[in-house]
Amino acid sequence: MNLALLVPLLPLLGFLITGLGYKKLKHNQAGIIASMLVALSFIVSVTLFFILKSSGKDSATVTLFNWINIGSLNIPFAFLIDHLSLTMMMIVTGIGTLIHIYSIGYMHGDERVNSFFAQMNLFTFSMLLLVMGSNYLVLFIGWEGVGLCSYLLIGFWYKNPAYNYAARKAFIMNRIGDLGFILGILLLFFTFKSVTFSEVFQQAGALQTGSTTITLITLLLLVGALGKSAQIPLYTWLPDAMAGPTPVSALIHAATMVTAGIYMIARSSILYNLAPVTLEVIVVIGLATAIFAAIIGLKQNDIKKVLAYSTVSQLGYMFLALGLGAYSTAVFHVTTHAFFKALLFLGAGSVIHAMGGEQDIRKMGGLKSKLPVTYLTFLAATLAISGIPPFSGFFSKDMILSKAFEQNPMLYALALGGALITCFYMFRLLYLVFFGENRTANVHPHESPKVMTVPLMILAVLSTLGGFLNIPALLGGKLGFSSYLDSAVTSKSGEEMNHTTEMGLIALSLVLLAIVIYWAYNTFVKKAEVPAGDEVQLPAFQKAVANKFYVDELYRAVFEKPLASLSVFLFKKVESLILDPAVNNIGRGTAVLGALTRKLQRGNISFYLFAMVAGILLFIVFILII
Amino acid sequence: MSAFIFTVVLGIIVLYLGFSKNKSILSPISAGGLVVSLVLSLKDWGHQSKYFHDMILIDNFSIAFNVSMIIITILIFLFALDYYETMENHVAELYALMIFGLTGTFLMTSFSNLIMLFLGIEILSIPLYILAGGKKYSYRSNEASFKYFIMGSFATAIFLFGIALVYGASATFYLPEIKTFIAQFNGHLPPMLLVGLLFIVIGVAFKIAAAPFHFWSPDVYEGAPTLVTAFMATVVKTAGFAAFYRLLGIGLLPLPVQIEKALWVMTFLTLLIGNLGALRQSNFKRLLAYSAIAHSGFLMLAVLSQHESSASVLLYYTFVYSLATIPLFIIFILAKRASDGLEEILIFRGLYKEKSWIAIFAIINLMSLAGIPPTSGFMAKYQVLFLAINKGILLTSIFAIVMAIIGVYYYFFVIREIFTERGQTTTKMEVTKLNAALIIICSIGVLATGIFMWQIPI
Amino acid sequence: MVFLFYLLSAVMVISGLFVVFSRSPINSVLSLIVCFIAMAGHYILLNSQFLAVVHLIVYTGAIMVLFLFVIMLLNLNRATIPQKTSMTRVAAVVAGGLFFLVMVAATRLTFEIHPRYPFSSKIGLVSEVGKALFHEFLLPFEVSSVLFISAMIGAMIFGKKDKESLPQPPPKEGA
Amino acid sequence: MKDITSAIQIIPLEHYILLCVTLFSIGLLGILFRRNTIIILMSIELMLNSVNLLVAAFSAYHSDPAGQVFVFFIMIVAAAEVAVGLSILVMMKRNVDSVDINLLNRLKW
Amino acid sequence: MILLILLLIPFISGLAVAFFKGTQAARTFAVASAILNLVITIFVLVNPVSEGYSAEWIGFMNIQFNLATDGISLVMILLTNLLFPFVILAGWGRSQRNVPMLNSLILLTQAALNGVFMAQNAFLFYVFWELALIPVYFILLVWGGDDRKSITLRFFIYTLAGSLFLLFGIIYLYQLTPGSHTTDFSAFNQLQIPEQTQTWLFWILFVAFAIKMPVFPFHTWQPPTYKMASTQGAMILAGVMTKMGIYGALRFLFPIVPLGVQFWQPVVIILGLIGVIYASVIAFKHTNLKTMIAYSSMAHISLMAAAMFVANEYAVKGLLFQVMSHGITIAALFYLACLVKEKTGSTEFHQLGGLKNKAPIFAILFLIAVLGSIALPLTAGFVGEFLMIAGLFQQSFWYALFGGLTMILGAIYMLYAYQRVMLGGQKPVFEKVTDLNRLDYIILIPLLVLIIGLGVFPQPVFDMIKIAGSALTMAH
Repeated sequence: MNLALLVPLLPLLGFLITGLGYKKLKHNQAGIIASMLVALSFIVSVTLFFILKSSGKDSATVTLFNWINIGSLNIPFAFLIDHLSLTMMMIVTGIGTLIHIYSIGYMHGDERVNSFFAQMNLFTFSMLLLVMGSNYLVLFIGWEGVGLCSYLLIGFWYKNPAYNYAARKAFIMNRIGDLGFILGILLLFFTFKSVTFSEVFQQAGALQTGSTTITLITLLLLVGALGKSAQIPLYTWLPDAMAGPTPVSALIHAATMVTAGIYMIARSSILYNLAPVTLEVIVVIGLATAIFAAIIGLKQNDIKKVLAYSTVSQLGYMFLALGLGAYSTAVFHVTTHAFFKALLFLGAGSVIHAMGGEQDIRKMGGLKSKLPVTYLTFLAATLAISGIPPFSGFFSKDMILSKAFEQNPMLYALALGGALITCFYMFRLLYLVFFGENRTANVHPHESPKVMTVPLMILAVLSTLGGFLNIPALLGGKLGFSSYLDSAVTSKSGEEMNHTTEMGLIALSLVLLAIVIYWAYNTFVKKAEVPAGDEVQLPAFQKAVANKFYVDELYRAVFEKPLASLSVFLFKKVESLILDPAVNNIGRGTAVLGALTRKLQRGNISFYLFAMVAGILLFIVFILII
Repeated sequence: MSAFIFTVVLGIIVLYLGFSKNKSILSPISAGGLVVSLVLSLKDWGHQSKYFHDMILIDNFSIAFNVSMIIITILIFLFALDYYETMENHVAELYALMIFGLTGTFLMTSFSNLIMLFLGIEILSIPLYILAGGKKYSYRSNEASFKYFIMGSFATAIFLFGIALVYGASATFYLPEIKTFIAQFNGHLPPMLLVGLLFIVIGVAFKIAAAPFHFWSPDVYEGAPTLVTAFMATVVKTAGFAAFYRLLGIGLLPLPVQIEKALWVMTFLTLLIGNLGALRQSNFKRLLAYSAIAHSGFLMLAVLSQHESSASVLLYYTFVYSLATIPLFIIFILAKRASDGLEEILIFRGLYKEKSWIAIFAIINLMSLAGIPPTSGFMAKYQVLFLAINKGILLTSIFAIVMAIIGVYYYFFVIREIFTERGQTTTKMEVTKLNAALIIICSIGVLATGIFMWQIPI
Repeated sequence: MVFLFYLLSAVMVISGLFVVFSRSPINSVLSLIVCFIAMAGHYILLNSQFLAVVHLIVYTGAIMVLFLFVIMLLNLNRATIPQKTSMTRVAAVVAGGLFFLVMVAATRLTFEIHPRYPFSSKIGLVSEVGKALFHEFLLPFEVSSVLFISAMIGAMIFGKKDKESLPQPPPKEGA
Repeated sequence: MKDITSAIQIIPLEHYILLCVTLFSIGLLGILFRRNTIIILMSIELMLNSVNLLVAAFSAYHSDPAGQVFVFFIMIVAAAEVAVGLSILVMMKRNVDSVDINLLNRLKW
Repeated sequence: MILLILLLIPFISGLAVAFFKGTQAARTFAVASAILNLVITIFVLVNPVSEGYSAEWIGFMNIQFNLATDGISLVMILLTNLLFPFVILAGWGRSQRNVPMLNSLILLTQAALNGVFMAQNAFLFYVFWELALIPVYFILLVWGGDDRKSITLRFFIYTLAGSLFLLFGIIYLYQLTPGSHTTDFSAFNQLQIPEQTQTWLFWILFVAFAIKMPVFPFHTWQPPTYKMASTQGAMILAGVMTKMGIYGALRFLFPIVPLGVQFWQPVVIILGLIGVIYASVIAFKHTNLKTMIAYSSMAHISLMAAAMFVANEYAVKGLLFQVMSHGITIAALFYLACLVKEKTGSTEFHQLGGLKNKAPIFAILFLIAVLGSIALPLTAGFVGEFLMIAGLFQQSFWYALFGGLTMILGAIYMLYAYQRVMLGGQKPVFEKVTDLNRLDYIILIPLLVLIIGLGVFPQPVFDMIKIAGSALTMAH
C-alpha cells in the first residue's frame, strides 16, 4: 500500500524538476516530464485500485509522519486509500494526464511554459493531497494548495492586471470559504477530539441527528465547500478565473479543483446525514446555483465564460445531489462532469487556439468543417452535458433528477428547468461556434496538432461511454459505480421509485430536450441570429442576465467598497486622527507645558521673588490648614 | 575633623600660591591637597565622633558624603587646569574659593547644630556668589551672580527666621534636642514651630533648587562660568542633599505630617517643573540646570521615603549624578570652544562624526542622567523608586516615572543632535589628554558603578 | 519701660517703612540707620548689652557706612531708577501684607513657651556671651573666619580693576 | 538698670514676635516693592535684623546665651554678605551703569 | 556556563568589533561570531542544560546574575540566534556608514536579547530589556531612512515609557517579596498578591509588553518606525524585538498576576482581535510596501497577543511556534522589501510593478515569503496560526472567527502587495533591474527553507517547547 505515497510524490517530483530546472529545460521537455510523471501517477493509482480490490479491504491508511502532535491534537500526515479517494485519484491523475499532454501543444511557444508545467504539477500534487488525506487537516493542506495553484495559474499571464485581479479574487473568495472550513474543522476537533476521518465517523454516531453541534459543523464545512466549488454566494470567482490558460480551466476549474467541495461533503457524508437542516440548505443552494448560473450562461458571449457558468451550474446539480443525500450520485456526476467538461474546455481551447486567441463566439462560426475533430468531440461533450442518452451526462443527471423527484416533484421541475436551460445555451454555443458562416474575415482556423486532439478524442470516448459505469437498475444495470463507493460514502436510501414513473420522467425530459435543441437550432442556425454586440441596448431582463445579474457589482458595492472605505476611514480618521495624534498630542501637550514652564522663568528677579514669596505663603497656609 | 582643618589650610595655601606666576601648579596642588583631605577623611571611617560641644558630628554619613564631594571636586580641579588656562587674574583665588566652599559643604554634612548648618550654608554660598560672578566683565556672569546673591540672601533670611522661631519654641539650636522637643507634641505641633520648621526646610530647599524655590538655578547655571556651574550642579547639590537629609535624619524624623505633606508638594512640583522646563530648552547649561532640578525631585523622593537606606541611596545617587554631569560639562566646554562660544544644544551637532569616542562617552553620560540601564543613573533611580514604593508611595512614584519619561526625551534630544549632521564645521574640536582622561574616567565610573552597584551602609 | 519698648518699636517700624518707600537711597540709608539705632535700644531693653554694642558697631558703624560709601561712590543717589509699575507695587504691598497677616496668625503663641533656664539678667552681658562664644561656640566662631576670607576675596576680585580685560560690550539681547 | 533688665518680664513675648514679624514683612515688602538694588540689599538687612531681634528676645526669654551668640553669627554673616553684595553691585554698576534690578533679565527661559 | 557563553560571545565580539578598522573585516568577524553563537545555541538545544548559570551580582539588593532556560526561552533564543547571522549578512556588500560600529551595535543587541530571554531575575531581565533597546535605537537613528530623527525618538520614548512602568511593577513586586527582598522570578511566582492589587498591577506590567509587541492601541509607533528603519533594523525590530513583548508577558503576567490575567483576559483578547482586524483593514489601502508589511506584522502579533491570553495549550504552543515562524517570515519580508527598494529605489506601489519580468526568481521567493505570511498550509505560518485559532476556538467561537479573519484579510493585502510589486507589465524604468545575486540567495534561501520546513515538520519545535512548559502550567 505504500505505493500510495508515489501518487502525490510523482507530481511533486515533477514540480521540483520543472520548477528548479525551469531555466535549463528546453522546448517541450518540461511538458513531457510533467505529463509523464502525472501519467505514472495515474498508473500507480490504477494499480492501487487493483491492489485494494485484491486485498479485499475497503480502505487502507498510509502514514508518512506525525505532523502535529500536541495534547489531544494528533494530526498525522497520512493518506487514506479507499474507494472514494481512489475514484478521485484516478479522475485527477487520469484527466490530469490528458490535460497535461494537451497542454504541451496548447502552451507550445509560451515563454514561461516550464513554469506552467511546474505549477500544473504542483496543482496535481495538492489535489492529490486533498483527495488522499486521511484527516481533515491534510485535506485542508491540499484544499489550500489547490487554491494557491489556482491563484498562480489564473494569473499565469501576469502582465495583465485584470488577470491578476481575477486570480486574487479567486484566492480570496476561496479563503473566505476556507475560514468557515477551518472553523468547522476546529469545531469537529473539539467535538470528537480528532480530525481523522475514521475516528470522527466512528464517533459521529453518538451524536443525535440534527443536534446543534453537528448542524454547525456541517454548515461550517459547507461554507468551505461553497467557496471551493463556486456555489452561491461565493461563485463569482469562477467565471473570472477563465483568465487562466484554457487547460487550467479544464483541469482546475472544471474537472478537479472545483469538485473538491463535493468530494469533501461526500467524504463527510456520515456527518451530513446527521444534519438534515444542512442538507436542506445544500439543496436550496445547489438548485439555486444550478438555475441561476444557467440563466446567466444564456447570455454570455465568451466561449470560456459560457463554459464557466455551465460549470457553476453543473456544480449546483452536484450539490443538489448531495443535499438529497445521494452522495455517490454526486460523485458520479463529478466523474462524468470531469469527462465532458474537461472535453468542452479543451475543445474550446482548441477553438481559441485555432482562432488565434479569439474567445468571443460572435466572431466565430462555421468551424465545423475547419476543425472536424474538435467539432465532433465538442458535440459529444455537448450532448453529454445536455443529458442526451446514451452520453454519460444523461446517466448522472437523470439520477439526480429522479432523486429530486423522490424528494419533491417541485424540485424535480426546477432541476429539469435548469437542465433545459443548460441544453439551450450549450447548443447555442455549439451552433454559434461551429455552424453558420465564419464571422471573422482574416482568420484562417486550422485543426490543432495531434498532441491536442488525441486527448480530445480520449475524453470524447469517456464522455460518451462514461455513463455506463453506473447503469441504473431501470436499464438493467447494477449501479456499479455507486455501489463501489458505498463502502466510503453513506448515501441516504430513499424510497425506490417505480420504474414506470421513472420511465415517464425520462421520456418527458427527453421530449423537452428535443424541443429545446430544435428551438436553438431554429434560432442560431436557421435564422442565424448572432447575439447583439455589447453596445446594443437590451431589454431589462436580458440586460441583467448579460450583466450576470450585477452580482459582481453588488459584491463590489457591498463588500469591496465598504472595506476599502473602512480601510481609508480607519487610517485617515482613526489612526491618523485619533490614535496617532493621541500619542503625539500627549507629546505635544507636554511640549506645550514645557514651553509654558519655560516661560515661568522670566529672567526677572522681582518675579522670582514674588513667586518665592507666593510659594512660601501657600506653604504656610498649606501646613496650617492640614 | 583633621580633614576639615587641612582643607581650610589648603585653601589658604592655594590662595597664597596665587603670588606665584606659574598658574599651572595650582590645579595639581589643589587636587593633590584634596587627595590628602580624602585620606584624612577616610581615616575617621567607622568612628562616630562629636566635636566642640556637639557642634558637629562626624560619622560615616558625613565622611561618605565628604569623600564623594572631594572626589568630584578633584575631578573638577583637574578639568580646571584646562579651563583656566587662558585666564590671567585671580585664578588662585577661584581655586581657593572653591576649596572654601568645599569646607562649607563639610559642615553641611556633619552639623548637629543649626548654627553649623547656617554657617555651612553661608560658607558655601558666599564663595559661590563670587564664583558665579567670576567673569567680571561678562554681563551674564554678573547677572547670575547678582541673582544668586539676592535670592540667596532672601532665602537665608527666611531660613534664619525659621531658626529663630524654632529656637523660640525650643530654646535650643541643637538638633537632637529639637527632635526630642518636637516629639513631646505627639504630632500636634504648634503653628509657630511648624512655620519655623517649614522655613528651615525652605532654606535648604532653596539650596537644592526645589520648586518653587528653584528660580535662581537655571539663570545662575546659565550665567555662571561653566566650571562653576559644574561645581554647583555636583558638589553643591550633593551638599544640599546631605544637609537636607541630615537635618531631617537627626533633627526631624519622623517628619511632622504637615512638613511631610509640604515636602510632597515640593517634590511633586520639583519633578514637574524640572522636567517640563527642560523639555523645550535650547541652551545646554539651562538644560542641565533643569535636569538638576528634576534630579532634585527624585532625590527628595528618596529623602521622603525615610527608609533606613535613604542616606545610602542619596549618596549613590548624588555621586553618580555628579560623575555623569562632569564629563558632560567638559564636553560642553570643548564643543563650545569649537563653535565660537555658543551654548546652544546644537553645538553638539556632528559630534559623532567628528569625535565618535567623545560622542559615545557623552551618550553614556546622558543615558545615565536619563536613567537607562546599565548606567548608574538607572541603578540610582531604581533604588529611589524602590524606597518610594516600599514606603507605599505609589502614585507619586508613577508620577516620577512619567516625569522620567519626559526626562528621557530631552536627554535623547541631545543625543539626537549628536548624531545630526552639521552643515559645515568651523573649528576643529580639540581635546587635551587630561580632559580626555577625565571624560573616560568619569564615563567608565558611570558604567562601572552601574554594573557593580554598591551601597555603603551609612 | 513698656513705653520705651513701644516707642522704639514705633520708630523701627516707621523708619523701616521709610527705608522701603523713600525715593532717595540716601534717605533710605539714613532711615535704616535710625531703625538700627532703635534696634540697639531694643537690645538694651533685652538686657543684651553685648549685642547692642556689636550691633551698633557692625551695622551702624560698618555696614551702613559701606552702603553710604557705595551710594556716593557710584553716584547712585542721583541715578533715577523708575518705580515699578503700579501693578507690581500693588502686588508687592498685597504680598507683603498677606505675608504679615499669615505670619502674625502663625506665630501666635498657641502654646506656652517654657523658659529654658531660670531667669537671669546676666546672659546678655559680655562675660556670659564671651563664655558661650569661646567655649560652646568656639568652632563656629573659628569657622566664620573662612567666611570672612571668602568674602574678602570676593570683594577683592570684584573691586579690583584688571588691566587685561577691557569691558566687553554687553551681549546682544536674547543671546 | 533694674527696670531695663526686667523688660523682658514685663513685655509679653508676643509683642516682640509681632514687632519682628512686622519688620520682617517690611523688609520683604521692600524686596518686592523696589527696583533699586541697593534698597533691596537694605531690605534684606532689615529682614536679617528682625531675625536678630527675635532671636535676642527669645534668648532673653529663655535666659539662654546661645541665642545671643547666634545673633552674633548672623551679624557676621550679614556683614560678609553685604561686603560681597555691594561688591557685586559695584561691578554691576560698572558693567551696565545702572543698579536697576529689572535690567537683570538677560538670563531667562 | 554555556548559557553565559551565549551571552558573552556576542557581547565581547560586539565590543571588539567596534575597534575594527576595515569594513569587510568587521562584517566577517561579526558574522563569524553570530554563526558561532548559532552553533552553540543548537548545541544547547540538542543537549539541554538543566542547570543555569548563577553568580552574585548586587549583594545588598539580593540581586543575582542568574541565567537559565526553559522551553519558552529556548524558542526565543533559537529565534534570536538564528536570525542574527542573517541580519548581519543583510548588510554585506551594501554601502553603509561606519560598519564596525553598526555591527558592534547589532551584536550588542543580540547579547542583550539573549540576556532578556535567559534572565531568571526580574531586575536582570529589565536591565537586558532596556539594553536591547538602546543599540537598536542607535541603529535606527544613525542608519535609518527619511525622517529618522523624530521617528526614532518617538519610538524610543514610547517603548521606554512602557518599560518604566514595568520597572515600577518590578520594584513593587520586589518589595512584596518576603524577607530580604529578591527579584528572582521564582520568588515572584510564589507571591500571593491580593486580587485587587493584581488587577491594577496587571496593566502596570502589561503596558511595556503591549507597547513592545505592539497591541492595539499601543501600536502607533510601529508603522513609521518599520518604514523608516534600515533593513537590518527592521529585521531585528520585527523579527525579534516584538517577541520580547510576548516573552515578557508570558514570563511576568501568567505566573505572577494570574488573577489579574483572569480578570483582564477578555479585554486583552478583544484588543488583540481588534488589532488583527484593524491592522489588516488599514493595510488594504496602504501604498507602501514596508508600511504594509508593518501592519501585517501588527496583525499577526495581535493575533498572537489574543492567543496568549487564551492561554490554553493549543494557543500557547501555537503562539510559541508562531514566534518562530513570524520572526523568520517577517525578517525575510523585510529583506525582500529592502531588495525592492534597492532595485527600484522605492517601496511605493505606484512606482513599482512588473519586477517579475526581469527578476523572476526574486518574484518567486517573494511569493513564498508572502505565502508564509498569509499562513498557507505547509508553511510555518499555518501551523502557528491554526493552533492559535484552535486555542481561541476553545475559548469562544467568536474569538476564533474574528481571529481567523486574518486568513482572509491577510490574503487580501499581501497578495495585493505581491501583485503591485511583482506582477504587471514591464515598466521601462525597470529595464536595468537584475535578479537576485548570491548574497541574496544566502540570506533568503535558508529563511524560506525554514518557512516551508517548519511548516512541514513542525513537531521538533513542539518537542522543544515541551521540555519545560512548566512556567505555563504554573499559571493554570
